[in-house]
This record gives sequence, structure tokens and C-alpha cells, in this order.
Amino acid sequence: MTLLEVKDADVVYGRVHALRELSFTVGEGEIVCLLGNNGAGKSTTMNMLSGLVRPRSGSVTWQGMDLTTAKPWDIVAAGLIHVPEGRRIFSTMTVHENLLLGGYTVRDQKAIATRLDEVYGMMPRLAERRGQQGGTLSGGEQQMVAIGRALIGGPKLLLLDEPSMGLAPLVVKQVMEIVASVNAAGTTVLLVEQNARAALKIADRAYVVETGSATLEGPAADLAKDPRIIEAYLGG
Amino acid sequence: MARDLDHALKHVPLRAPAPLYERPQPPKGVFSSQRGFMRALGLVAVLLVAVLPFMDASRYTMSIATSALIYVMLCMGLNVVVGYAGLLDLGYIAFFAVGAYISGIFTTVLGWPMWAALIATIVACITAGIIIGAPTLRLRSDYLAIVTLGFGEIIRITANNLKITGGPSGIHGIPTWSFGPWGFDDGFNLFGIDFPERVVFYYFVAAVVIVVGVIGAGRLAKGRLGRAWKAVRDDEDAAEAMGINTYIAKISAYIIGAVWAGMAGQLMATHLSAISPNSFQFLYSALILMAVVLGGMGSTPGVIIGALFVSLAPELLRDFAEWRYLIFGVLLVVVMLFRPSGLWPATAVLPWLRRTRPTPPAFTEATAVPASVMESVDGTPTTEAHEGDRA
Amino acid sequence: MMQLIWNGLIVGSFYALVALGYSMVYGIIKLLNFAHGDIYMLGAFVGFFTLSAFGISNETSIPLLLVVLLLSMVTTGLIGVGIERIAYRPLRRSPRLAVLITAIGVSFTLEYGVRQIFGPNPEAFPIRLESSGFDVLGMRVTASQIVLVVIAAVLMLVLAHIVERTRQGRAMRAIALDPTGAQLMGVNVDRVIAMVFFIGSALAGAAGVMAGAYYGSIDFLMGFIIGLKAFTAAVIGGIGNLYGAMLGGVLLGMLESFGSAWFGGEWRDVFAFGFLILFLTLKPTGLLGARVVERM
Amino acid sequence: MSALLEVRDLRLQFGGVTAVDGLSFEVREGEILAVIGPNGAGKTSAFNCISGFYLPTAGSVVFDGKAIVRAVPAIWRRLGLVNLLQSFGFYRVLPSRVTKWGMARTFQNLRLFRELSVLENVTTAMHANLREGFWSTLLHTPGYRRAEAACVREARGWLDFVGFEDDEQLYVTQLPYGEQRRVEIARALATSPKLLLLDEPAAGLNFNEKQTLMRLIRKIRGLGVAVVLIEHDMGLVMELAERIVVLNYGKEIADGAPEDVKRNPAVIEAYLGVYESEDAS
Amino acid sequence: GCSSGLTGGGSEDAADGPIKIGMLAPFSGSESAFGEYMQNGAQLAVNEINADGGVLGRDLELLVEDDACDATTAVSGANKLVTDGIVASVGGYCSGATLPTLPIFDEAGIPMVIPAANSNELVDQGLPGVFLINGTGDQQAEAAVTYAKQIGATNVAVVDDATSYSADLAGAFTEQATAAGLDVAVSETITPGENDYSAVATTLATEQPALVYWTGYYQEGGLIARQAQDAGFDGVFLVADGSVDAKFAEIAGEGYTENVVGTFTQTPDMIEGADQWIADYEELAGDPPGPYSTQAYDAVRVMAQAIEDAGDTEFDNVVAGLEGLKDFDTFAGPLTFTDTHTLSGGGFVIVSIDPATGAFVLKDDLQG
Ligand SMILES: Nc1ncnc2c1ncn2[C@@H]1O[C@H](COP(=O)(O)OP(=O)(O)OP(=O)(O)O)[C@@H](O)[C@H]1O
Ligand SMILES: Nc1ncnc2c1ncn2[C@@H]1O[C@H](COP(=O)(O)OP(=O)(O)OP(=O)(O)O)[C@@H](O)[C@H]1O
Ligand SMILES: CC(C)C[C@H](N)C(=O)O
Ligand SMILES: [Mg+2]
Ligand SMILES: [Mg+2]
Repeated sequence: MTLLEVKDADVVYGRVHALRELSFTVGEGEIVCLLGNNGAGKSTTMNMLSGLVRPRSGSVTWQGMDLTTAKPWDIVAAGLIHVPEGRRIFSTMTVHENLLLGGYTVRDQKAIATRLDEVYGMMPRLAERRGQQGGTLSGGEQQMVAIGRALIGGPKLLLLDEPSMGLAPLVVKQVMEIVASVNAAGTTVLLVEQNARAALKIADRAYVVETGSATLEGPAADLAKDPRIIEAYLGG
Repeated sequence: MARDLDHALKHVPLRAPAPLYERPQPPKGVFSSQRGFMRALGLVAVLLVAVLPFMDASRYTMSIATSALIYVMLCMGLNVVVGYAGLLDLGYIAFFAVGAYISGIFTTVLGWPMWAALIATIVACITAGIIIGAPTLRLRSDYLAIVTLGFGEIIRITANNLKITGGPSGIHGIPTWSFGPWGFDDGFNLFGIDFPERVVFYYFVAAVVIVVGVIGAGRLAKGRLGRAWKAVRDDEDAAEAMGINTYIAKISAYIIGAVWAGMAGQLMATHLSAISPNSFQFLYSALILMAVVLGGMGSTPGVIIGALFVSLAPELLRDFAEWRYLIFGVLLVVVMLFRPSGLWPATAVLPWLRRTRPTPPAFTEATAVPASVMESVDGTPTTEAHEGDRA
Repeated sequence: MMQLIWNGLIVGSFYALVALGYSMVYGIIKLLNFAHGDIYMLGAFVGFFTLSAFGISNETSIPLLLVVLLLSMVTTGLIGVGIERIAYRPLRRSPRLAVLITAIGVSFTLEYGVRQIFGPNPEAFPIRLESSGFDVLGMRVTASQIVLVVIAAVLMLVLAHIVERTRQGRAMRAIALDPTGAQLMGVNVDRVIAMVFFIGSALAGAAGVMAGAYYGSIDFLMGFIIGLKAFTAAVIGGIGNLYGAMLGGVLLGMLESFGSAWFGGEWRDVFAFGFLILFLTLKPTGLLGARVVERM
Repeated sequence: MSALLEVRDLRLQFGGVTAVDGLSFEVREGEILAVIGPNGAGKTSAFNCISGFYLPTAGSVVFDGKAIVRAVPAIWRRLGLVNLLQSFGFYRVLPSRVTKWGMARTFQNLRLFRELSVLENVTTAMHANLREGFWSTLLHTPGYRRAEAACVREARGWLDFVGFEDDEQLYVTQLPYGEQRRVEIARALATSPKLLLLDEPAAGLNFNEKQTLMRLIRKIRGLGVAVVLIEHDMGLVMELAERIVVLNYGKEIADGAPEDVKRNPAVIEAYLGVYESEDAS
Repeated sequence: GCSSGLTGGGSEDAADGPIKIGMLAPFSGSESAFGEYMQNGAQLAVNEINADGGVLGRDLELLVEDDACDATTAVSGANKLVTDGIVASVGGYCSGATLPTLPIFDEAGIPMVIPAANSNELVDQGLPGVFLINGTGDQQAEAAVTYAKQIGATNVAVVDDATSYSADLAGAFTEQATAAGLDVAVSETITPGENDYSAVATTLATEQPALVYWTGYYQEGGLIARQAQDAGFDGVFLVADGSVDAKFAEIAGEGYTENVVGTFTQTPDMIEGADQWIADYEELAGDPPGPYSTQAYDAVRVMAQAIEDAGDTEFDNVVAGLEGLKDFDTFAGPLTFTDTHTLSGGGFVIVSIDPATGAFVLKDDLQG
């Protein structure tokens, strides 16, 4: 079943036309990956989905509901949670408080508590640092907080923007495993990754975004073999 | 010829290879380059200042024009501190006060001639800049703001309480500038035209000092020191990493701001012939800051416009008497709402010189959004991210 | 000596109440809200206006005072929200100092707007607090002073609890750190900021009414100096930190009290500011301000 | 040949957290050294100590024969005034000083001057090398004009060197990420360093850009500048580095040639996992 | 009259139009309450004189400018008045703002009758065209000392608000009181514009002087009177003319005004038969007169008389006219200028607060 549908979306920043008639869909339970060069419009797509930027035209439909002009907080409440590029950790709040904020829209205190336990179980490093200020964490630790924080919100669709940026190889693997397991537990994932190889490994489907439009689409396994993809994103 | 330039750089172990190609030089000409146009504009402004007395030499006009020019000087100084170096100063009027009082005291109590008092003023302002700056410039901006505010109040209250400063009624009878025989107390004659008033003479004196002051501040901002200021404003840590001693950069901005304010203070003291602590209240610090921000921080034309606005608006609104501060307040809000980065921002590009940035080409040579750009997407959702069209 | 401390505490409570709003607003949108002191003034005038409209004058009733207090708090709270909506929100993405200037503009507007309505003369506040005192521990204390300090303390503690411990408080701090990030957590930024303005303005309004009733006279510029003092107090305490704002307010009150006793009233502010400068030089983050370590 | 940079027993604590724990290593003139290690191992912290931004709790750093970390007399420690004194600039070497001595760095998160143009960003870095006085600036003397011209010429030289071909008048925020990285490197080079510290220069770059970056780093070494880089991209590290230092929990767990480090079991366990060559690129 | 071109301003009189007289007063800022009182007082005089046929057969016209009690604003205001062609000035409230206007009016050949500002420095410069019709600080201090002696106070206190008028007066009082053998036990300064004066109040309560002289304005005066009594001070609270206003009692509150007295020049409500004047004033202004309404009124009349006597508006003649005035009838009594252009007596009396209305009423004319 189609969970999310983006249709002919156009986003313009001043004079930069970042998205041009971008269309794609995400089905329930999928991991969909967006590939593309720097500046192709991947982050813009994510920002549009979470309501930080508004498309000039086109539409975003979520479970039959129109989200094109919804406010970010309503979108979060609807279950789309965005782990942004650059992580956006609240620097003077502790790791624990950061995680709690992830549950801002969740009314059910018990649910928050169980999810907290899960997150701390999944990323023991965070349990170790729960009282440390977010801003003093290392880059990798921050990335874990960002992902953990999103999970506490109980996302239906998790939007991940370059989660492996700045992570050690071992952690990249872990993160990908986490994503896969979260997905296995029923959360749909839209993933943007520079590390195409790792991303395609866990994704079901992928889109190639070029200058703001989706130019290529297919099952992840097929794309990983596509010579055009190999040359441009995987490197020989 | 390139090697002729070598001794302009200190001896450095690592030199860049010569540029691979000469980059296209920016066009010259009044309308086809920003720089040329600004110069032409500056010249026009200077001309306007020079011919003003020939159009209206009434005491009132001359007097408010002189005050306005002095404000310009003051704002240029504050612009160095706030606009270039990014240090929020809420007590800037203190340096103005130091200048005014030092020149007042030296000329009246000690009977020094004005030019000698000028030297004393500059020395005093440098000292004041160091005294207040040295211990406090390590503070982050809001703390610095309150410290400077406190300093401003300390100076004012001290002036109010001391005997030498004349207490609350201040100092009066400050003599006008004179150059040897030319004091023009009884008016003067220029090109066969009679200027009956001392105010006109004094207007010219002030105008000359201020034109020099404006050009000087502008030049400093473009050179090595100015780059250091702006670097410190943008990112202090990165500036340190570039070999800029941020502390020295900040304190130099402070000292220069202090000297400019001190000179303005001296001009004001002579212009009014009397000064009192009332003129150095916090409100005036706020007004000058307002002029700088309203005009456009770090932008010479902006700051001039802002200074003229803030000094002249209450005058032009004189006829509204009690209403004028109300109108002034509303006006401020409205102007800022419509021009949030000031009337003439530092980053302004003349409309006809604006170039469009080509949209990023596909695939191989794609451009990227820096994560930092996202910083500007904030608050309410919008389709237009700010300053995207600076080019 | 004890008397000096007590005197300092009274003034300090007023500073603290106003400083609290200052600090909250600053904390969340990094705005030095110069109009905040004028909200305090507005609070006093709202009280004055309602009471005069009902023809009340020279009352001493405390219940009546509480009613007026509540009314003024709601009114100033709403005015605060309105000001934010009109003059500050559109500039949220603009350079910080731009908002500072509109705040000054708003301040002028409020001051001279009130002047046009109520005239430039000070007005006598219609409710007067009973001010006969008794002596304890060598200080002269009045019942109304105790009421005052208690009300102030309660208001402040409730507020601090909200901000430090609750979900909404966490949202406020998150907005302060990164508004975009907060939105991504589902925080309705507009609403939370409006709420902060409401609370901060209501507190200032409360302080205004209490000052009117306690001191007896109000005028259109009464907010100016206390605004500056509150700002100072907020900074001493570590700006953005609410307990700090309270502590800063009380400390400033004490400093002034001792300053005038030791050096004479004319040097009081020199002493207070001098102390402040010295203190900040040695402890650059204020009393309770967190040292923010920035990562490279 | 003697070491250009010598780090001995460097220790950095934040409250209870020990970010760097007795780290020692050295950098020789003109070499490319990579520092790797898990997230939070203390790589960036070590950089910050070396370049003067953080004041380490203990240890010594000597660069080009000059001590960067200064010993504080015990009495101040006992009085608890160390921090205060250091915040006033006593007993410490400011980063700007370190830069003047010939060490340049980039930051993990780009730290360009956002309100300055590309050219200005680079000319700003010439600060220490420029002969421009106060009066000559005010009066626009010929000396000043020459210095400005030299400064611009030099800056353009560096921009060309790093392969920046776009419009130098653009604000840096208008540039693609990869270009910004390049400008940051050009800016660091313009300080005329003997040693360049790069903190994750390849993060966020795509495949092609990484290739270009590698070429650039080699070119820099070719100028005789030693390069120390922190990087998580193993492909890049293995191809580029002549020597690798591996950190874990603030301690050095390996130091050696890439081939050896790659096979070091401790490194594999702490950092690489089962090293999969395909993950690198 | 917007004079343009090179010849500039100057004070050429249009010779047939109305005679323009100017007034600088505070209309904005913290002292702005007084501007309107002064303007209305002056306007009333102008209206009356014009109704009587004007001066030298010409009407008077009053031009008012704001000085905001601030030097810069005052200077441009003065220059504006000069440019607008006034021939005489009847303004000046704050000494600090009036001082820098003196050379401007002097150069432009404009005589000044200053209604309110009364710092000695105004006349100390010896400018020929400057006349004060408010009693000077010295004179007022003398009245205060006389009163203190009269009630048998031996130790006294003085509190000022750090403005020039207040500090001057406090200084003069201290000097004269010491010379008269009184002990000035406390001398305090407060910051105007605040609410809490408990520091001063506490000092007064501990030192318990028999009399305290408050030399500032009523805004703070009322608060200090109240807070001092709350703190336990029970001596006489003597206030200077800046505090003599019905608002004082309102601010101090009921029960805090019994021991409050003031030094003041006479005002209409203290003079028999001045009811008509007050009624006229209220008709013009819509509000009852306030501090310095009478002085401003008198300033205009004095100036008008001098011009009438001079026969024209030439500076020297008008100054001569002013110097030649003999026992000219004003609210403060018959007026003759001294050599230093101040009032001979000052005409200060002691006033106290009428508990019924809260207004200040004559208590003692100090003649006995
Ligand atoms: N706030 C902004 N203002 C102006 N232009 C912007 C802004 N944000 C993005 N852009 C432009 O929009 C285009 C798409 O950017 P986007 O961030 O979506 O790319 P991306 O695919 O996420 O790249 P990357 O891999 O570098 O993260 C780029 O050309 C960028 O320059
Ligand atoms: N100011 C600080 N206060 C407390 N702890 C800190 C501070 N700065 C760094 N740390 C801690 O020190 C450790 C080392 O951090 P550092 O940034 O040096 O790691 P790193 O090796 O650069 O990691 P990454 O590869 O993720 O960037 C981390 O655990 C971090 O949480
Ligand atoms: C009482 C007032 C008329 C005194 C006036 N403010 C002055 O400065 O002289
Ligand atoms: Mg992106
Ligand atoms: Mg790091």
C-alpha cells in the first residue's frame, strides 16, 4: 500500500530551483533510498516532507491526507519523523533530555519509557553518556542521539538524511543494522545516503535524484548492478 | 612584476604558486561597477555637504546639520565596533562623553587651545577604550552588552557627581575651534558672499573632520585590520585559526570606536558650547545603536543614512511636539519590519549589477547545499530561504 | 545592617520578577526585549485604569488587589503576545539586532502612547498597601512587604519549575537552542514562543501592579529604569537561567542597598555596575549561567 | 630528520570524561599521517589541544621546536586559578600564535566566514603575513596598495591551487559543499603552514569529489607541507596515508604503516570491524 | 518665516507682523509634564495682552519648542526659534538645557526672561540679556534656613536628586545652614525615576534630623516622604519648589502630609482674588494650572512690559527696559531686577498641605 506520495513537487530557493516536478512514492514497510549527487535536492526533499520548506507547486499525500502545506509540528504528529542533515542536537541539553524531546508529541508516558529502554539497549554508548550535554558529544555520538531521538517519537515513516556522515566504519554498519531492524519492526524508512553501497544493501527500492527530479527508479538490488549507478555513485 | 610585490609580504616559508590564469577584472566605470558607483555617490554626498550652506544658512539648518554630521561621525565609530567587529556596545555614548568632557575641561578649566585638547581627547579615549575593553572583551556578546551599558552609566554618573565636570549642570562656555586668526566669531566672507554666522564656519569645520572620519573608517574596514574584525564577527574560533589574535582585533576595534566617538564628542562640545551629563544617558547609546542597525550594520552608506535618520527624524517631527516620540517609535518598528537588514545593508548590490547564479548543472559537476545553509531555514516554513539571491 | 538586607530584598523581588520575563524571552529567542520594562508600566496603568473606571481610590483591600493583579496579568500577557506577533515574529529570521531595534521602537510606542492617554504626570495608584510596620531582628518590616516577597517568590518558583521540569519547559529550551530542530521534534514553535511572551509579560504586569500598590505612584516612564535593572539582574544571574534571574535580582537589590549605605546614593549605581563588571570579568557566565563549550 | 610535531603524554579531561588519555605521537616533516579511531575516541579533541584551542590537562606538545602547551607553576594550580589565568592569556599559547608558527587547520564542521566572499575568506588568512600598518591603511600609501595587491594575488594563487574555479566574489554560503571544503583548505594554506591538520575533509563528499580531494592532499604534500588528517573513509586513508595512528578511548592503540594497521586485530576489533574493502570508496 | 539663502537667520523683526517671542520647555522626556504648564501660562498672558491691544500696537505671538531637558535638543530648538525670527525668549526650565542656549540667544541679540530654570550659573556668566524671574537657589535656600531656625531645628538633613537644580539648591542650603550654625547631619542623593528610596528613608529614620530638606521634584518627593515616615522618621519634611504640587499629597498618600512643608514663591491660589486667573487658565488649558504656570505667565508680561518701555525690539533697548522695571506686579510680588538680573527677594514663602484638598497653601510668609 502506498503510504507517501509526492507528486510533481517544485521547490524554489530565491533563484535556485532545487526541486523540479519531483515525484516518487513510498510503500508501507519499505526502505526507500534516494541517491544523488551533492546538491541534487535530496535534503530539500526531506525538508519539504517535514514541512521546513514548502513546495511552490505539486503535492505531498500521506495516507490519503494532504500534507503539502502542513506545519512541521502537525507532520510530526502525523508520524513522519525527520533526522536532519547535521543532526541538530540540542547542545546544552543532556543526552537524556534530547531523547525525551523526541517524545514531545507522544502522550503515552509508558510508551516513551519502553522506547527509551530500547534505544539505550540498541546504543549502549548513549546509556553511558546519558547525563552529558549533547553539544559535547563526538560527531558519531551525536548521530546516534539524533536517530535515537527520532525513534522515541514512534515514527511511522522515518526520514533519514545522511545518517552515516562522519561515522566510523563499524558504526556505519551498526546504523544500517539499526535501520534494518527498525524497519523490520514495522517502521517505513526513507533514506538519503552518500554511502550508496551501504544504503543499497538494506534498501528495497531506490530513486536517483538529479537536479531536482527523479530520473531513475527501481529495486535496490537491480540498481546496484546498473553500470550508470556504479560509475557515478559506487566508484568503479 | 609579480615579484615586485614580494616585500609586501613578510617572509613566509610557503608561497602560493603563481595564479594559473588572470581572473577577469571587475569592470570599471561609474555605473558598471559597485565600487565606482559608490565612489561617485560619496563624491556627490561630499558636494551636498559643501553646498548646503549656500542653499540655506539659517542658524537652525546649520545647527541641526552640524549635529547630524556629528552623529554620522559617532555612528561610524560605533559601526566599527558593532558592524565590523560584531561587539554589541550599549554604552557607546560613554566615549562620546569622555571626548566632550575632556575637551570641555581642558579648554575651559585649563584654558588649553582646542587643538591641544584634541590630543588630550584622543589619548583619553584610547585609555578609556583599553580600560573598559581589556578585561571585558573576552565576554560573549550579551555579557559584553551589559558591561558596556554599565560602563556608560558609570561615566555619566561620575560626571554628574564630580566637581571638575561641573556636576549636574555640566560645563559651559566651551570655546569654538579657531585656526590662528580665523575664529569667525563675527562671521566671514567667502567669494563675496557674506556668512554672518559662526555656526556656518563651525559647520565647515565639523564637515571636514567628519568627511575625513568617514573615509578613514571606511578605509580601515577594507584593509588587513578590517578583515580581521569581520572574521572575528563571523567566527571567532576560525579567526584564531587564521592567525588573527582575536583579542587584539577586538580591542583595536574598540579603541578606534572610542577615538571616533571622542572626536565626535569634542565636536559636539564645541558645537553646543555647553555639555551636561543629561546628554549622555543610556537612551542616547540606544539611539546611536539604532542608527547603525537601522541603516545597515557594516555599511558606510547605510550608517550615514541611519545617523541622519535618527538625528533628523525627531527634528523633522518637531511640529508634532508630544507626538513625536510616539511617531518615532512606530516608524522604527515599521522600517525594521520592511527592511530587516537595514535601509542599506552591507551586502546590498546595486540592482542593475545583480547577476543570476546559473542553476547547478546536472550529474557530474553538481553543486551542493552546505549543511550550514540550512541554518537559515528556521521558524516558520517558507518557500524562500533568505539571501539565496545574493549574487 | 539587617535593614539594608531587607530593603535590598524588597527591591530585589521587583527586579527579579521583571528579570524573569526578560530572561525567559531572552532565553528563547535571544531578544533583549527593551519593551519589557514598559510592560511593567502597562501593568500598573491597566490596574490604575480599571480601578479608576470603577471609581475606586485610596483602598487598602488585599482581595481587591489580587483581583486587579490577575486582571492586569491577563491583559499585559495578551499585550505581550500581541507585540510578539506584530513586531517580533516577522523578524525571527532576521539579524538579531534588527529585533532589538523594533523592541526599542515598541518601547517608545508604549511609553509615549501611555503618555498621550494618561498624560505626562505621575498618577497616584488607587490601592494602597497598609504600610505600618513592626520591628524584627533589628529591621523594620511591614505586613505588605512580607506579602509582596511571598507573592513574588511563589510566582517565581512556580515558573522556574515549569521551565526546568516539564515537557513545555523542555520545548522552550529546545527552541532556544535550535528552533528548526525543535520543530522537527513536533514542537509548535509559534505557540510556545507566544506562551513565553504571555508568561513573561504577565509577570511584569504583576510586578507593575504590585509596585503601584506598594509605592503608590505610577508614571509613563516608570518601566525604563527597572527595565535596565532587570536586564542587569538577568545578566548577573546568567542570562537565560531562571533561578539565575531571581538570584541576580535579589543580588542587585542588595548591591544597591549596600552601595547607597556605604558610598552614598549618588555613587550607588557606580558601585553596582562596577561590581557587575568586575564580577563578570572573573566569572564571565554570570552566577548560574552554564559555560557553553563550543565544539570545533 | 627531526620531528616537526611532537606530542607527549597528552591528556585532556572534561569533568569525569577523559577525552584524550596519554597520547603520544609525532609527525615528521612533509609526511601524510592519518589519525583514525572510533567516534568519540578523542581525535578532534587531540587536534584542538595541538592547535591551541583546548588547554590539555597534562602533557606536552612541541611544534617546530616551540612548546605549544605551557607548564603552569604549581602554585596557581593549588590556588585553583589556572583557568582564570589561562582565560586571560597567561600560560597558554593562543591558536593564532600556533598558526603564525606554521600550523594550520580545518574544522570538522565547516567554519568559513559566512558573511565574507570567497576571496575575502582567503585574504583574511594572510593576516599574519601582511605588511600593512594603521597609518598606511588610512592614507592608502603605495606600500599599502602593494601589500593589498600581493595579498589578493597570493590568495588567488591558493584558490587556483586547490582547483577553485568559480566566481571568487560569491559568498561562501552560495557554494556547493565540496567547493566550500576546497575554500577552507585554500584558506588554511594561505596562512603559509608547515603542517596542515585536516579534520574529516571527505565527510559529505561524493565519490568524484573524494578523488579530487586525494589529488589535492598529495599536491599539498608536494609543497613540502606535512598533512595530518582525521578520516573515517578507509579507502581514502589507506590510499593516502604514509602512516596511521589509531586512537581508542583517548589512547593510542596502533601506529604504523597502513598495511600493518589494517591487519592489527585491536584496530579491527575497535574500529574497522571485519574490514570489507568494498565499504571503502 | 523660513529664512533661506546665504544671509541666514538673525533676528530681523518683520516690523509690522506680530512680535514673536519664543519659549523652550520640555515636552518630551522625564520632565515633559512641566512643558505644558509653562506653555499654557505663557499663552494665557499672550492672549490677555493681545486682547488689550498688544505691545507697541502689534500682537504677540508665542512660538514654543521642545528642549526635552537635553542640551542637544535645546540647542537646535533655540536655533529654530532664532531662525523663526523671535525677538525675545521667555523659556527655560532645566538649567542644564538652558545653559547651552544662552550663547545662541546672546549672539542673535535676543533677550531672555527665564521663568523656571534658576541655577546660579545662568547669570554667573554675566551675559547682558539673561534675566531670571524664578528665585535662585541661594534665595530659596535662605528661606529654608530661615524656616529651620524658626522652628528651632538644630540638626537638619538635605536630600537631592542629582539634577543641577536640586544639587545646586542642596549645596546652597548646606552652606547657608552651616553658616547659620545648623548641623547638616545627613546629605543624601537619590536617583530620580525609581520607586524605592528605602535607603534614604532608613538613613533618615536612624539619624532622626529635626528637619529634612528635599530639593527635588514631587514625583520622588512624595515617595520619599512616605517611605521615610514608614521607616520611622518623624521630623519636618521640607520640600523645595520643584515638589510643590497637588500631586505630592496624592503620591505620598493620606496621613503622610501633616509634617510636609515647602519653600515656594507665591502662586495664584495663595493670593487673594486670583480665582479669576485660575478660571481663565482652566478655560484655556482644560486643566488646572501647575508648577511654573505663573512664572511663565509673568515672564511674558515682564517681557511685554520691557518691550513696551523700550519702544522697539532692539536688544539693547529691551535689556534696558528690563533693567528699568520697578516694582512690576507679579505673582511673586513686586519685581525689580538686581544688578545680576535676578529677583531682589526671591519672594519665597512657606507653604503646607491642606489636608482637605491636598493642595499647598500659604503657611508662613517668613516676614515675621
Ligand atoms: N536554504 C537554501 N538557500 C538557497 N539554496 C539552497 C538552500 N538549500 C538548498 N539550496 C540549493 O538547493 C539545491 C538542492 O540542495 P539539497 O540540500 O537538497 O541537496 P542534497 O541533494 O541534499 O545535497 P547533499 O548531498 O550535499 O546534501 C542545491 O543547489 C542548493 O544549493
Ligand atoms: N567539552 C566537552 N565536554 C565533555 N566531553 C567532551 C567535550 N568535548 C569532547 N568530549 C568527549 O570527548 C570524547 C572525544 O571527543 P572527540 O570529538 O575528540 O571525538 P572524535 O574522535 O573526534 O570523534 P568523531 O570521529 O565522532 O568526530 C567524546 O566522548 C566526547 O563526548
Ligand atoms: C524647579 C525647576 C524650575 C528647576 C529647573 N529644573 C532647573 O534646572 O533649574
Ligand atoms: Mg543533503
Ligand atoms: Mg571528530
